[in-house]
Amino acid sequence: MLDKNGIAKRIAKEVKNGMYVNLGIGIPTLVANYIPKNINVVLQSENGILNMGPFPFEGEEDADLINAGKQTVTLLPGAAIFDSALSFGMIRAQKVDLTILGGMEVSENGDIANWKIPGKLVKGMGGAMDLVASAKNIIVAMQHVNKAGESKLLPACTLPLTGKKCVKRIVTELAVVDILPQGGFKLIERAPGVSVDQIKRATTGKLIIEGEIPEMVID
Amino acid sequence: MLDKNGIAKRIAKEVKNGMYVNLGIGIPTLVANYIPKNINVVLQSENGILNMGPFPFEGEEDADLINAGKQTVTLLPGAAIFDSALSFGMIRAQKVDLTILGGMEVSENGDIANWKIPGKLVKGMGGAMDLVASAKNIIVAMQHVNKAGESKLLPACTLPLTGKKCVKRIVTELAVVDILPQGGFKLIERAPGVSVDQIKRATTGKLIIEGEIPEMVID
Amino acid sequence: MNKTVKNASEAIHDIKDGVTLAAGGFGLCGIPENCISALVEKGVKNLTCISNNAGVDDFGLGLLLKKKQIKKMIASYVGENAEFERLTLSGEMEVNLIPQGTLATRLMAAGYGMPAIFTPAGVGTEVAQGKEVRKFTFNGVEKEYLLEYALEPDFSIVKAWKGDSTGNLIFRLTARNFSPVVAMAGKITIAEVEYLVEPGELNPNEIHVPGIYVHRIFQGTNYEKRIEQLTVRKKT
Amino acid sequence: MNKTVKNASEAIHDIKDGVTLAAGGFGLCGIPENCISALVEKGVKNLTCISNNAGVDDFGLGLLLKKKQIKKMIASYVGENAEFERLTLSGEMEVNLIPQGTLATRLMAAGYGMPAIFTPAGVGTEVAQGKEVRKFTFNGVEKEYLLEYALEPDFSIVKAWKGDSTGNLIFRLTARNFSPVVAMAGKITIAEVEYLVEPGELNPNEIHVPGIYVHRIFQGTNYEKRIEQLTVRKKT
Repeated sequence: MLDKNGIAKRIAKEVKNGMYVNLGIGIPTLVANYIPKNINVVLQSENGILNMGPFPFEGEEDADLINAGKQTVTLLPGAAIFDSALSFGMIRAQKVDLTILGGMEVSENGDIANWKIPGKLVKGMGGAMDLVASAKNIIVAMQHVNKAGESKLLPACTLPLTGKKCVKRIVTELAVVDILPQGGFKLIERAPGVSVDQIKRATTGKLIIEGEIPEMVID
Repeated sequence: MLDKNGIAKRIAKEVKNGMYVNLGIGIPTLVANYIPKNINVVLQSENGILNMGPFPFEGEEDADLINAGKQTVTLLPGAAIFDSALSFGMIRAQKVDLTILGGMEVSENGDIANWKIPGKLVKGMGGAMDLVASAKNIIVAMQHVNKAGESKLLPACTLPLTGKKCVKRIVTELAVVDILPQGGFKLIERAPGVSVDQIKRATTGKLIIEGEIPEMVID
Repeated sequence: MNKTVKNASEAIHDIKDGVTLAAGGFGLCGIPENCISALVEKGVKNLTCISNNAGVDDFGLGLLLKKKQIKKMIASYVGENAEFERLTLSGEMEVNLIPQGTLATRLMAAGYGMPAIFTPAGVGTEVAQGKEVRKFTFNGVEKEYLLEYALEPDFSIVKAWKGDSTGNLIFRLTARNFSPVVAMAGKITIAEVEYLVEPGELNPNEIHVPGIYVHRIFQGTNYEKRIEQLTVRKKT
Repeated sequence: MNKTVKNASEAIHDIKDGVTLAAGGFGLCGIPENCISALVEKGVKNLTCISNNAGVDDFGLGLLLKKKQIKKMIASYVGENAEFERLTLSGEMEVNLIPQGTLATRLMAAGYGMPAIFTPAGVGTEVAQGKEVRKFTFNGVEKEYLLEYALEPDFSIVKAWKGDSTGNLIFRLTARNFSPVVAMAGKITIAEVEYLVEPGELNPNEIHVPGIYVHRIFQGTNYEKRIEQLTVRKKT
């Protein structure tokens, strides 16, 4: 079973040379730490950065330079700053190759819910609806089950949707799962030490298992 | 009767302190020479300039700095450069207070035709359709009659339209004429030495004459 | 074209109860601190505020929330604010949450004279309720888009890094964020700047918002520029 | 992310017969001189060209016209070109004239992921023929708008003043014109620059086109930068 950093490490393997990538808040942010040094990847932050760098050194933070999670960050050489309209323009125009974000629920046809729990205070969707409606390639980083032990990979989402038929792949503490175009969670990899049965039990939606399911190779 | 510079001088009196003004090619360009020095006016050129200045001094021309008529120009202090999309954005958003352009025909309900003569080669409408469709205030600078002696102020345009119901005022070598909201050319001023009868004869569209028509005061 | 006014209170003198007011900024980054303070002091009420966020309890638009000056908030994310939570749950304030890109683009639409735009954000979600859906093929794929209308605030308030007296604005780093589109959307736009300079001092190539969009400008004072999430690395 | 290619001929190697090609520039100002020369040399045919203008007889896109490489021209004003006149009148070339602002905005729409936009330009004229007309209230006035679709060229070619190897572009003065929206619209965008610099040399605040929109970039050579209408004052 993977911890958060393990999930981030596995997702980092999805990031290929030459990609422009948008990382959501939470586990997705950790992915940046595990992108191989030998490939060139540009991070986009939807508040208006391309070539976003790591957190600043202590004392070098700049109130005018934050990421979409409002954290102080830095710029890498080749950085560009732009306004929010252009930022979402390039997202809608599908210039961003890969979006990695968290999820509360994903359905077997690729719907995602991650912004609102009825009865709880709504904080807002931020840029998530724009990202999921636009991205060519969306990977969701999340726990396979919620705190109550219920599967988050469902036949249909029960929470209000963020977007429809958009998720391509899910990476959890237990598995890598793809959403098939015709619907269904196709099991791609098991986390180290996790059995197919464990994954089956944790998945309420239709799980498709074909042949031997390899164990993830991370590191 | 006014010459081209006379028409430009009369139109310059329409330009008020604080206005953003777009000047078309031809007579409208001459208007810039007669704007009173004691008022502040900003000229917009739709290829992407605010605070456009006069032609450069000999030898100081810059191939990267032209106006919408492709003439070399200069910038005044406070100038801003922007792309064509933002330029027409500010035009459509009605941030430009006054547009002055030439015309081939104007109808008594404010339609204008100035881009195409059937049978002749079509050069294109450039920015004229955007300007006339968007501007709050449009003044047309043109000759009252064409070279064949026919009126250019008509009940309806005979040439393909550039825009509908958009012209507010026309200044010709003979007169200043307003387009009434309900339709009709209302005679506002006579050019020096021109009689109301002369203007009547040169106007095919419905000319409305109320009371004494003053002679223009220019200079 | 000198648009300089003395200070924030002069700049906002005609912002009255009940108007729609858009504010630049993302979180607390690049917010018009001086204008917000002046609005708190003036005590205008029943504002409809358009801003990506709603500040924090004791800073940014949170200051207007605390004094119950906001009737309705149009935003994309309002997480960092306990007072906001209280006002919403008690029904004292109306909230309209819209996707961040939709918010930015609807403001941009106003500045670009486009009455409406199409966006895929929110299709198939509750955001789409009551909205017109239309299919288009774009980038080789047919999908559904929502028709969304331009947001045309009565007033816009933004903070820029540098500005000249004709209203040209330049922003610094991610303090740019929503501010250019907010500035371009306002029927009346007020800019406060860290450095107010003379016309000719800004490079015409580097202007982010041309002065034609700005109606009043003033030299701001006492910028706090608070950091919401300080994240740093240790020097090794 | 190094997008540098050696020269124009390498940059345009996959521009094939029949593609749609957008070019930056206004008149002869800011045109991608090197790319145009390489396209003439390569001899690709049946191009659909999107550009505000069509050059002059012996420069700019006029060079492609002269060699009959353009099947269709989408432009707003093509006045300065006798060869263009001949090709149009003889039916050898198709021409689609559209309002300048519509052209700019349709290209922008592609770069902003907007499948269509609304504009008042051309309402009630022959430009509106066959197009959807819709009423909106904007800026307090109800009027009619045309629905116009995004222009999505297969390739875009632009010339910038400065660029870095990641594709960030900065334009100089009115050589900016259509070039940013052309650059943002292309499925493949090629930029030639007067000064190619290393990442980090351009100020991130001053980028006109972020590198994400640019696929190939090269150091241009031998810029002629011809002036179409030299207008000067005498020093007094």
